[in-house]
Amino acid sequence: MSTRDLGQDAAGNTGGRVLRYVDALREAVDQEMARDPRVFVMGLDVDDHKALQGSTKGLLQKYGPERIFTTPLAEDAMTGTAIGAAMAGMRPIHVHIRMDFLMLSMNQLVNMAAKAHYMYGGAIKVPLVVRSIIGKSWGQGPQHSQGLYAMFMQIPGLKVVAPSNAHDAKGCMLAAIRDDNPVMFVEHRLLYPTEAYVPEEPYTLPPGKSRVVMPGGDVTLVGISNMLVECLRARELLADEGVTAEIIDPIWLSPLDTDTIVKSVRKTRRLVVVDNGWTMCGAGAEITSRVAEVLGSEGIGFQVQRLGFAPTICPTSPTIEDLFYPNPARIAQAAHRLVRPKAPEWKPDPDRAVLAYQKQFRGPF
Amino acid sequence: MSTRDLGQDAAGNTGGRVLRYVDALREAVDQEMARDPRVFVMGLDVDDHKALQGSTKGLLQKYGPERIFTTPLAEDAMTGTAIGAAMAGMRPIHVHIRMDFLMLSMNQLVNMAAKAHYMYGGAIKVPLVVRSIIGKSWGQGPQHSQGLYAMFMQIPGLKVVAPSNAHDAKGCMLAAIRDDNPVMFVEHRLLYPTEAYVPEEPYTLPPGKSRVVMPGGDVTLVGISNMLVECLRARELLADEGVTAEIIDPIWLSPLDTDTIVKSVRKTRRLVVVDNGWTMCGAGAEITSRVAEVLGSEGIGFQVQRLGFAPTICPTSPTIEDLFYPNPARIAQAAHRLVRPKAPEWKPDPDRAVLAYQKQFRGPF
Amino acid sequence: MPAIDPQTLRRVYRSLRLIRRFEEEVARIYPADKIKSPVHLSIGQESVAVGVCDVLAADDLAGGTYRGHAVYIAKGGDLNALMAELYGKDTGCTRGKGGSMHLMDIKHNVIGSSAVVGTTIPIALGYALALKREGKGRVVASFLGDGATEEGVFHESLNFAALKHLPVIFVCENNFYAIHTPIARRQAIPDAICERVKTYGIPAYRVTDADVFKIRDILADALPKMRSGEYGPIFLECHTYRWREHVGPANDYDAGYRSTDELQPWVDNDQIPRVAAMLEPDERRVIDADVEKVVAASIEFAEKSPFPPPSELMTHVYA
Amino acid sequence: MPAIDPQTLRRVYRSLRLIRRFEEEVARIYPADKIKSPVHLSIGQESVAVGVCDVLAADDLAGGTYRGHAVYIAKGGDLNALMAELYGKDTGCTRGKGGSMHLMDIKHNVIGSSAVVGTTIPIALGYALALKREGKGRVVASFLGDGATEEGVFHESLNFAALKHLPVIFVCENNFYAIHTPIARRQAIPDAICERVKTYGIPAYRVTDADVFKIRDILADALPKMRSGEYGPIFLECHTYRWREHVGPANDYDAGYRSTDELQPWVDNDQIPRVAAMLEPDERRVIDADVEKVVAASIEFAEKSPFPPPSELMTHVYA
Ligand SMILES: Cc1ncc(C[n+]2csc(CCOP(=O)(O)OP(=O)(O)O)c2C)c(N)n1
Ligand SMILES: Cc1ncc(C[n+]2csc(CCOP(=O)(O)OP(=O)(O)O)c2C)c(N)n1
Ligand SMILES: [Mg+2]
Ligand SMILES: [Mg+2]
Repeated sequence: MSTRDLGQDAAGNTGGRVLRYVDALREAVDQEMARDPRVFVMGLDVDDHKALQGSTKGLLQKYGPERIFTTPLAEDAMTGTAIGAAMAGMRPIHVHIRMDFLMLSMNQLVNMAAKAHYMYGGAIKVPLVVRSIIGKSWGQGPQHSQGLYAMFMQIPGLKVVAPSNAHDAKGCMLAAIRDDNPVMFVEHRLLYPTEAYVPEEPYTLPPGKSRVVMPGGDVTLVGISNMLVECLRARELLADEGVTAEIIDPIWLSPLDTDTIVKSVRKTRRLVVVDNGWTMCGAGAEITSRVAEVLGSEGIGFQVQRLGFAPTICPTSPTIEDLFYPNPARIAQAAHRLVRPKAPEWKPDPDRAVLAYQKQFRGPF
Repeated sequence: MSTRDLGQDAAGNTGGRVLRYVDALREAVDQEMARDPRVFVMGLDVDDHKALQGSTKGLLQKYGPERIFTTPLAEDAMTGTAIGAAMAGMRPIHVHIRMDFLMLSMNQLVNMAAKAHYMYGGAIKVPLVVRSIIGKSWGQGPQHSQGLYAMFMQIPGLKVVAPSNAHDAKGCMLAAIRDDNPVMFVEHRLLYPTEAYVPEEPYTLPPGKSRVVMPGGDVTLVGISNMLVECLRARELLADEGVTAEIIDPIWLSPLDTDTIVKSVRKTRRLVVVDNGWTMCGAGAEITSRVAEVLGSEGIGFQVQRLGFAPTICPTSPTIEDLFYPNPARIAQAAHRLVRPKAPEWKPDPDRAVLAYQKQFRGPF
Repeated sequence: MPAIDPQTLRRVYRSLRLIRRFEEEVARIYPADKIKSPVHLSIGQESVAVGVCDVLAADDLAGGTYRGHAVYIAKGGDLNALMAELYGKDTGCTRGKGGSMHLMDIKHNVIGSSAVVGTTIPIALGYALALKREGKGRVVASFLGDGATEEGVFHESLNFAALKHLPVIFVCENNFYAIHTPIARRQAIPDAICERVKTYGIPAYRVTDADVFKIRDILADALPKMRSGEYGPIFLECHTYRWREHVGPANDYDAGYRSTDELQPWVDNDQIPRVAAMLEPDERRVIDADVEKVVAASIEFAEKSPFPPPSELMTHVYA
Repeated sequence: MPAIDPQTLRRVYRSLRLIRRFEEEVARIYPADKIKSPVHLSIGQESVAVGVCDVLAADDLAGGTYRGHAVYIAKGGDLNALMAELYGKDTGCTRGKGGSMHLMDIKHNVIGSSAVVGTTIPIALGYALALKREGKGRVVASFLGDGATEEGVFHESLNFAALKHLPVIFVCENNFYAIHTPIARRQAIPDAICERVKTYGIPAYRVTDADVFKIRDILADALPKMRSGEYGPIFLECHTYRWREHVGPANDYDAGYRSTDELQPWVDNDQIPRVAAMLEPDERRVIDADVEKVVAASIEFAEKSPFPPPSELMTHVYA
């Protein structure tokens, strides 16, 4: 199966064109800016010729500098400005080229955006979208590679979404812009060139339901953002061994639907969660805990393994950077270990693994 | 049992005086400043007559304004300054009167302090202690009440500690100051007046081992920071019902010892983790997941319930603020539900519960 | 000083008096533990909020800090809802959720205050961005303390406001202290705030004697230029003095960090008796009586109001 | 301009030339994908790092930004370790862990650079705090871009450095751009940086023509006053120009955000031929040959060095 088919699965739509993730994002923002004059885009370098890796291309020409503008280097104040504009009834989209830079916006996001609607007694709302891109590959290094979405999942009042493919990117972006709450929209650099079928007309993919992307009976693989793609590849490797993996994409991380995951693990009794960040107090920890709370109360035991960034700092040197990330081979191995604990240590055929890994930059998978 | 006895239990020391948490903190810093001239204290209002709720009392008179000084309102730069001083070989203790304000320090803590030793190839170290106090009770409200330590547990390179009593406060503070890594030292406002036996001479309580504070066979209660105290009270309420709870204090949250917890749950098959913050992606999620990973691989099922702040914003009005926090009655109820799932809904005698709750401000428990 | 028209005189006096008496009552009630959140009183600092807000139109916006009662009242916020909020009641201006440090009254264009120093400064820019887009000439006044000018966000905000020519009035209530630390121990050059602000191309004005009419006149002069778009942001630094302790109802001149000698000139210069003396005794009596009435009413309202029901804990987490 | 002693002339020329040639080689090698991290080249901007670092003593400290090759080299950082770092080798100055954006050579007092704009500014204050405590008159130079002056942390840092009289030299490499956005679109008053810094009581100097000797002389004059404690921090703004694209080895004058007309005056004013012309042809040939030799050696060293072993992934997470 390929996320190209998601055009059918999810939106029940057989039309749509093959679109890249980055173009689907851009199209969603474009369509919403056309529909709603309150929507505007701000953020460092959103209006230069590179257009934030293409994700804001053409919007300046179409909507002018009042509705899409770059800012000074001032993440703290710019985040507060976006929040204030949202309180005043506008619908800002604040963009950051790397998620790491959000650490400068934490005070405004955690202490104001997340709390304003509540602490002001419901008098105002904060319909804000904060886009940020997780960097990966090729020397991004310690400060341009972090996936810190779990910090935002911790905070009531914020919503968090991390679409894994072009189809969802469009639907989630439209849902995020139309949401009356602050939404942390988590993107991944390596997903930008990946393709899927994307309906032309606007559609929303709101929180509520994780998606079973591929069926399977032996083990449940949950992948976040582009780790979902890695899980799809791992599934192919496992298939060679006669192991069938059910692949689940949470899509929205807060609010988080774990019923779909619990249902799957109730069947497979085996869970591998692959985070796109560090595992400690990560999304995988939350998912694992919810499954444990439900299945434990039902007296059902299960095996679980969390994967994610190695518990270290992301190095630039390729030989060790490669070891920092989960990849299809490692995911497949972890799943295999759960399914066949007594079997001799299995390693997928390196060529197959490499091939699967190479795919990443091509797509559609 | 009472944490007064910890003087014996932990340090195997029967001497010591009854000391308040706040005085134990102050004594630890005092002793280390006397021992090591590289140690200094900086932070808003550490040197005024209130001495940060007494925790820095007398240090100015003893060590002078070069070694303990207030700062401008500039959390971001002051955190960077403390980190730079640590890189240069000093041993700063940077103090924040509320943990909420750390959101302004995230960039320096996450992108510099946690990564410097690694990304500079081990050339320098960051022996920094960041003290912050979790506020609670009486209208502290949305921005003065947060327990955000899980954000720091997420980040490799940082250590996190949250002592629950005066004895540990001193030992952990001495260990934190002598540690060559950045340590997030999490305190709780309501613990300040609580007392325990505290040896006079310096001693360290480094990471490595969670402590079984009280033995029990029916359920394992893990409490973080002052929630450990609430668990001790819940245990009394449960005892009335003939339910024995084993109480475990992780003390250090990163690195985190879960072996002790796993061992206990292997026995009780029931776990209640009480966070001093929101449960989503919290310390409780990490603890639950590790237990699930180990016991799952052993084919052992267990029941688990996480407790923590309600998934909302902390209100100021007392009627609803009270519902925001776990308390002995709610903890006891949750544990009781796991132990006697078929028993009719049990509520501890309100007077007993209130009594237990009142105790909080007195101590020793 | 040009003669002040009687209406303005009465309005300004009433506002000053109302804030003073309201907070004196808060201080009186406080020990009874009926008030359920920390209070940062503006007693002694009233003239800044009054001088600014008296010039603003009803549809202009204003937001203060956690020391925000004065701005809330001066801008016309609902007094009953304010007292009820301090009592933690369901009828409070934020339904008992925010308390004294998070006041808001959108109906009267009081935008929210915050307990984290400096956080509301960029929030005001966001409102100003919307007002500019709206194009009706409305402005937003953002109050901040001298300590807040040390936070980086203040400087980032000045630059952006000036760059985008936003209709923001930055009002610095310089009371020379951040909690117990005097400005000279926090700022390399303590009296350079206006000078620094001017380097962003922002007109900056300083009033050193808390004269409510001077403050009023400066704004009355600048406001039309802001509405017409000739001016972008402006900055107003007002020297003033906090008479009570940083947080709570009491005095703290025994604490040792400041002296009553420092206080005295500010008491001598208290704007309330000064403006009172400009009124006819009868006018004054009428206003005083009315002030007592509304303050007493707000207390009764708060006392009689119910606490929020348990269901409120989980409402308004998400819109 | 006073005659420059021949030694200084040779030293300055060699440093300028070494940086230029090293980075030209980096640009040449880059397309081969042997260099394993993003590179932000200083080609055209060398005179700032050289003018400042040439005056510093070996035991003074200096730290740059992610555009940090020039400062690293000018301060005397190990060239082999630098090239090896760009190659991601185990022999790199941070063992292949930090790459081009996180250079450090503690042995030569090059303190670390960072990929997050502005983060190293307060770090320098911390080092300065330690140096002041040490009392030997050592100083730290902290380089930053024009864009970094927009970050709040810059202002917080200026205030604290001035307040504590810290021995910091803030060096602003003003190349008029942050990535592709000109300063006029980011700063309300683009040429007010020095003026703003002065409001903190910090002596501020501006050099608009990148003259390496002017930069040198300003610092040579101020440094003794800093060592004696007469001066606290100082600020130096140097206009300069980035010849290549923001990140990567190429030119980008076809991108449309700037023109070669804008570049030309800076090429005409290039300090390298200028200083070269002050040397005897033989002197120059000797230096040029030596520069080629050490640059070539650094490449060979990098090529021959091993990549970090897998075990390095988990070493140095904690000290
Ligand atoms: C970011 C932040 N840091 C520290 C504090 C603690 N604090 C509360 S009020 C205050 C002093 C603020 O002084 P100023 O801005 O002058 O306002 P004032 O209280 O004098 O009206 C401080 C440091 C805080 N609330 N927020
Ligand atoms: C805090 C932060 N925001 C944004 C970025 C993305 N970014 C990288 S370099 C750069 C421009 C910085 O300009 P300047 O300070 O003038 O340095 P220059 O590149 O011109 O040397 C930006 C915005 C970043 N790295 N860090
Ligand atoms: Mg003040
Ligand atoms: Mg620049």
